Amino acid sequence: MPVISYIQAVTQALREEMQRDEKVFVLGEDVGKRGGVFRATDGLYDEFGADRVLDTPLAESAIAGVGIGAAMYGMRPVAEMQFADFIMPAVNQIISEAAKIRYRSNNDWSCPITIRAPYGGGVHGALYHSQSVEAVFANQPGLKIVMPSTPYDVKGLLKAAVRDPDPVLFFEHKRAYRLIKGEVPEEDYTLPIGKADIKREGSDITVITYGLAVHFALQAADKLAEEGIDVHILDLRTVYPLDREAIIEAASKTGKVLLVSEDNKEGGIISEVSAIISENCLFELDAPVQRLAGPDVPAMPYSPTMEKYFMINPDKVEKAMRELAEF
Amino acid sequence: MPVISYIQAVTQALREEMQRDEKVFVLGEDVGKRGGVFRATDGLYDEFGADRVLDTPLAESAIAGVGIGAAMYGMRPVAEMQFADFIMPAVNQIISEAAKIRYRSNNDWSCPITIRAPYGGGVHGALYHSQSVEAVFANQPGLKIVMPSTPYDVKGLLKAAVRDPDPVLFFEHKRAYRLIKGEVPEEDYTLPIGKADIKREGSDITVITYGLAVHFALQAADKLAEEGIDVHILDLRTVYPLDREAIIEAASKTGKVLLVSEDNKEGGIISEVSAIISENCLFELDAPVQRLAGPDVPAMPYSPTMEKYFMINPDKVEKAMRELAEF
Amino acid sequence: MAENRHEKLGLTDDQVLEMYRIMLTARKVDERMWLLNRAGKIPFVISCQGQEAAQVGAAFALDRDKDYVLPYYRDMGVVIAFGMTVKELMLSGFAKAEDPNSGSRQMPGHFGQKKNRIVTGSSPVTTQVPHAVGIALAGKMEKKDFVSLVTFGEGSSNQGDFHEGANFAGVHKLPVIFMVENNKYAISIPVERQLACEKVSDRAIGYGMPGYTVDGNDPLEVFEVVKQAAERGRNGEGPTLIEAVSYRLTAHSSDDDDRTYREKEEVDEARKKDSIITFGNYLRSLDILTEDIEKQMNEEITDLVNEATDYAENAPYADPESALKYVYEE
Amino acid sequence: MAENRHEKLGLTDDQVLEMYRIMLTARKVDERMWLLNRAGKIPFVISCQGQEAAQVGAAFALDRDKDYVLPYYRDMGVVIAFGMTVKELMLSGFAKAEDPNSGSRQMPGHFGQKKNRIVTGSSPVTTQVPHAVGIALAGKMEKKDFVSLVTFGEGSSNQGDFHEGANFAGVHKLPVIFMVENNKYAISIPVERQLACEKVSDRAIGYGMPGYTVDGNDPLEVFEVVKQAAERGRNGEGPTLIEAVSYRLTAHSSDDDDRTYREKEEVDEARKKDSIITFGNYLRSLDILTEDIEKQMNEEITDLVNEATDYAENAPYADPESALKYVYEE
Ligand SMILES: Cc1ncc(C[n+]2csc(CCOP(=O)(O)OP(=O)(O)O)c2C)c(N)n1
Ligand SMILES: Cc1ncc(C[n+]2csc(CCOP(=O)(O)OP(=O)(O)O)c2C)c(N)n1
Ligand SMILES: [Mg+2]
Ligand SMILES: [Mg+2]
Repeated sequence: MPVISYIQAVTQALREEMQRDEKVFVLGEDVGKRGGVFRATDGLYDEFGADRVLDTPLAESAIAGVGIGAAMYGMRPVAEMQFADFIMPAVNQIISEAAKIRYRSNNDWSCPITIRAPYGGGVHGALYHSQSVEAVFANQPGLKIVMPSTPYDVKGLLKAAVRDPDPVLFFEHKRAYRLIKGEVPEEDYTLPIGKADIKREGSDITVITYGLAVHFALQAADKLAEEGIDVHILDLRTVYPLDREAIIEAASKTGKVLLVSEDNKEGGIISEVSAIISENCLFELDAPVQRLAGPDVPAMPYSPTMEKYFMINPDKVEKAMRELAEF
Repeated sequence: MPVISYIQAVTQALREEMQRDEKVFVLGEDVGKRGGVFRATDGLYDEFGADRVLDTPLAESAIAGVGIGAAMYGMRPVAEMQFADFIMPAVNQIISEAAKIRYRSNNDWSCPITIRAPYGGGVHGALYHSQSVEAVFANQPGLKIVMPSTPYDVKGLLKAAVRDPDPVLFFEHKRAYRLIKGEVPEEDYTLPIGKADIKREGSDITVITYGLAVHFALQAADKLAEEGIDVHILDLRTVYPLDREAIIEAASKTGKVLLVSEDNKEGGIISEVSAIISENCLFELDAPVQRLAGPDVPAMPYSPTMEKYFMINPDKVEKAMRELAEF
Repeated sequence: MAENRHEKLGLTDDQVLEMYRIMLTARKVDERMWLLNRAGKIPFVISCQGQEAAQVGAAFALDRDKDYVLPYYRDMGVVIAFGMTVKELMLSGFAKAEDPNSGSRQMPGHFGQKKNRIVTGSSPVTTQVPHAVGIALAGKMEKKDFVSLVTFGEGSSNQGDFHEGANFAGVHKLPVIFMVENNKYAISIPVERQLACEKVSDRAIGYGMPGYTVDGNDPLEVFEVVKQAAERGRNGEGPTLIEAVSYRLTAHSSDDDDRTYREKEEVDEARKKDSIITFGNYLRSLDILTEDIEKQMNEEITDLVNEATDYAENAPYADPESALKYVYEE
Repeated sequence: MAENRHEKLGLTDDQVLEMYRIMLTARKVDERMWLLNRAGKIPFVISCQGQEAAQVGAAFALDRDKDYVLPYYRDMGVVIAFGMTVKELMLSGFAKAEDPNSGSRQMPGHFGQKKNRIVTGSSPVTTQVPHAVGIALAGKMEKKDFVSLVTFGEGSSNQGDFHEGANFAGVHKLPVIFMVENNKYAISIPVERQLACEKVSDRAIGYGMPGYTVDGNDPLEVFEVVKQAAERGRNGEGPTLIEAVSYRLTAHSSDDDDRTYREKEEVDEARKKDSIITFGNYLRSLDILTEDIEKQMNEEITDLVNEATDYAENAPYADPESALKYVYEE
């Protein structure tokens, strides 16, 4: 199988879906000639033309709202928010509209839009080019939120998002774009939205996480393996709605659970994961459910010292794992 | 002490703060001559004039954004969102701006704005006049979110919000406006933002909740008391950032915890409460931490049958309490 | 006898009579809703009264078998013209399961009916504006020749979504008709404290599109300008902004009391220009609306409203658990 | 010899020389930042190059001891004129603790300095527009006579916050100057695919305010129109929309490669109108910028930039744990 980068998986998925279905089109800021500021839509403008790789005015609420209108008509728009931080002007369109269109019309209308955005830190992006924004949306029934960790998952899940009959927010970790590479089959495939994935089987402690942190956890697990600590790693992949069964199973398996997220701690995705475990696995637990996350400050600063302080990394994950294993 | 309604407590707090400090002013849609669509600003226009009770154009992002500008200058704006559901166009101003102004300027600038909005259901408000929106904001360091349950708390906390040096979202339950009455002292007082409040001392089970549901819990507790079940009720009052100590103490006290919220279940405030308990009180727990909340559908429908099905009420709370007590 | 203006616009006598019938139907349904509300039978009403001429004039200027409408909550005239029945409107008013707009999930006035290309709407104002642009964009991509009409109040034209949607349509030359129904109030706020421009149509130039302000009490004036806009759209000449000026004859909604912020005299004055009267007089003076026709029309509409009321009142509510359905595709 | 235009505007020779000095300082700081970036010493640069004339012309038209500015990321000319030092700018570029804008929490270009009434800004574009309106509102409430100047790019004028803020200022007649720095591109998108209007100032009428489009390469033209706008504001006549047209001479930022979307010829053509050249020539032709003065000025600025670079490079980073400070008042 060819090895490609995380961002190449994005581009491949888009290209193949556009080839497969004429109703699929891309819209956003600088996605056309420029191929996107991260080059996620590189080459698509040349292949599909300005109409299907649509440069929009600088207005996120319109990017979402126009996409929603097209989706209601029956198209399969893939809207790009240039940075996840800049999705905020589109929150009304996403929460009040996309999420509620099927429900409010009693299934008469639907809104099969995909909204992609690069999120996450560790790239000197400072407060407004580093944020994790999933928690803002992870309480809005009608939405699905996908946050893949590997090129394989990116491609399979982005294709699934484009084909999904309902709105999907698809958050891509921008530091993973070129850092993370992996095998991806040449044949067409999709992966199920809503299903978590075991990234490592283990029996001593369970780590549940998503996004770039999956790789930190895998690295840390390799180190701990040398010491005989066997780590089970569940990659949530879809962070809303959560895969309750998989969470319960993974937590019950070892009875010691560490939840890891790059986002701020209070009110994040892993709070809900903890609540699910607490509701369902109390008597399987051998230790308190631990959370490792960013501190509760607005976002990570620009200066390298403070950015590093904020960001989780393999060392921090390893430390938290070891503490839990020793509990 | 005089007995006043929940909404009268809002109006009194605003009036007294405007009398106390010339820098306090109110802005929003229909807040002036009309006195607000719920009449929360009733009489203020006559007393303070059009400049300090400012009718704005119909544009929530501007209401928040103009208020933020005035707050940065040094005023104490109290912005009204006509319904909490309509705060969504202002999310960018609230999350990207208000929440981050002190932090991003390294304490050079600050943003002492209060944003009030009526939330909650049970008033035939349908999908867009019934929502609980706190979870959208309850992961944004820099913000404080207050959701009081009684006229006494409303008045003391709204005054505290107006005087707070940082941005406060103040959500008022619209069904409580005229339904809930209570004693309120005539003297000036404030209550501490960030502190939960024990609304009932008890020893068998602990209920942690906020807003209108506090009253449902109190009613249910009275019934259960007849059967000898003694319920401890903690009213969060501030739902972000949470009062961790009070939560840990209340949970540890009985070892059996029921969390109640009117909002959808997945990703709500009570998920974080559960995570805090799980992290800190595992070995004090005698039963899984239970959550009673709205179903995970976009919001409550208009039809009375479906609205009732969605809304929590004293019966549902009582049932959940009894089950927990019998666990 | 008045000058015959509709012939020049290509409208037959039957067509203008049909316009009047729909205007009157909307009015009568609306009036009935208020009665039912005051009698405690339906929880909420939001009115079309005063705006029927603009709504029906605009709808008739479109191809009602092809074009898309994105109405706002007052647009009963638009949706009736596009095929929604009185019974369906009443089912929505009574919040009954059969309501085709939302299965009684939304308040009345939140229209949506796919088979008639009435696009589902919500309560937060102006969100439908970019949707209309997206539908027009889809049509252009698919080389269809329909246009989309989106309506909203003058107050709502201050929302960012209006600006962003209008500019998007302007840049991409999309066949969208933006129609502002300027009824002079946004709840309690008169237009001069809502907008700093003289006419809402002054905003058109900022989006590179033509803008027109017309008499919203005159369905023929509205018809004419919307017809031209639809032609421009179909010819690939892009969007148009139209402001139809009339007056909100009722309180904002059944929850409002407009006596707290406006004078009765002002309302009385506006009532004189009520299109139901003025357009009725136009048709009468041309002997198109004869006494017989009028009597029969009134009876027919009243019967329709009565039947619809009875039906809807007796129709079942949705099952409580059906609240769980259709969050996602099932 | 050119006609003396600045005298008529009430500007002395010293003042125009000072304008030029600030323009040149901004340019030289900016150029240094690029060198440092290419040398791997600072992670990010976003440029003022091509817009210095508009920035400094506007700042000089204000009362720099009283008025408020809400600059956007390219406005180095504005903030230097308002009192930010070259050293402070370099500290920000190097992300060092002493950066007065943000204590190195934000990228360079995210200006803010309370003592100089430079209001803190963020990355999401156009959010500062309603803030400027709020500051003007506060001034009006407190019966102060300052004005606020807010700047943003032409692309950013498509955000809803521009529309909502402008209308709010129009309705309440607030002393705000909205200045669009139209540099013809928003990253890769040329203005004609960004805006459907011919001039951004065409949008003014929609908010009931005057709108002007001026040559953004000419600091005197910008000075004149901003001066008038400030007077209007102080006289209670409300806001003004000004569009200053120039060209973005660099790539969007150090992360961009503009060769992928625009022709070198176009950039070269624009360079001929570069205000550093054209305004320099104006001053030279009037013998205001003599050879001696120019030499001395160049040396002074170069020294300043060198010192600032050295200082900033050697200054300490913020303590890691200081990331926890100032979420709320402490
Ligand atoms: C985003 C948003 N904010 C506030 C409201 C509450 N609201 C409903 S209608 C209305 C006034 C609308 O005025 P206008 O646009 O002129 O329409 P009209 O009702 O006059 O037809 C307001 C403020 C809302 N529905 N949505
Ligand atoms: C809300 C938001 N969306 C997207 C971006 C990413 N972005 C940064 S600058 C820019 C282009 C701005 O163009 P313009 O307003 O013309 O200003 P210029 O950079 O040309 O001076 C974009 C899209 C952003 N900062 N904020
Ligand atoms: Mg109106
Ligand atoms: Mg630009």
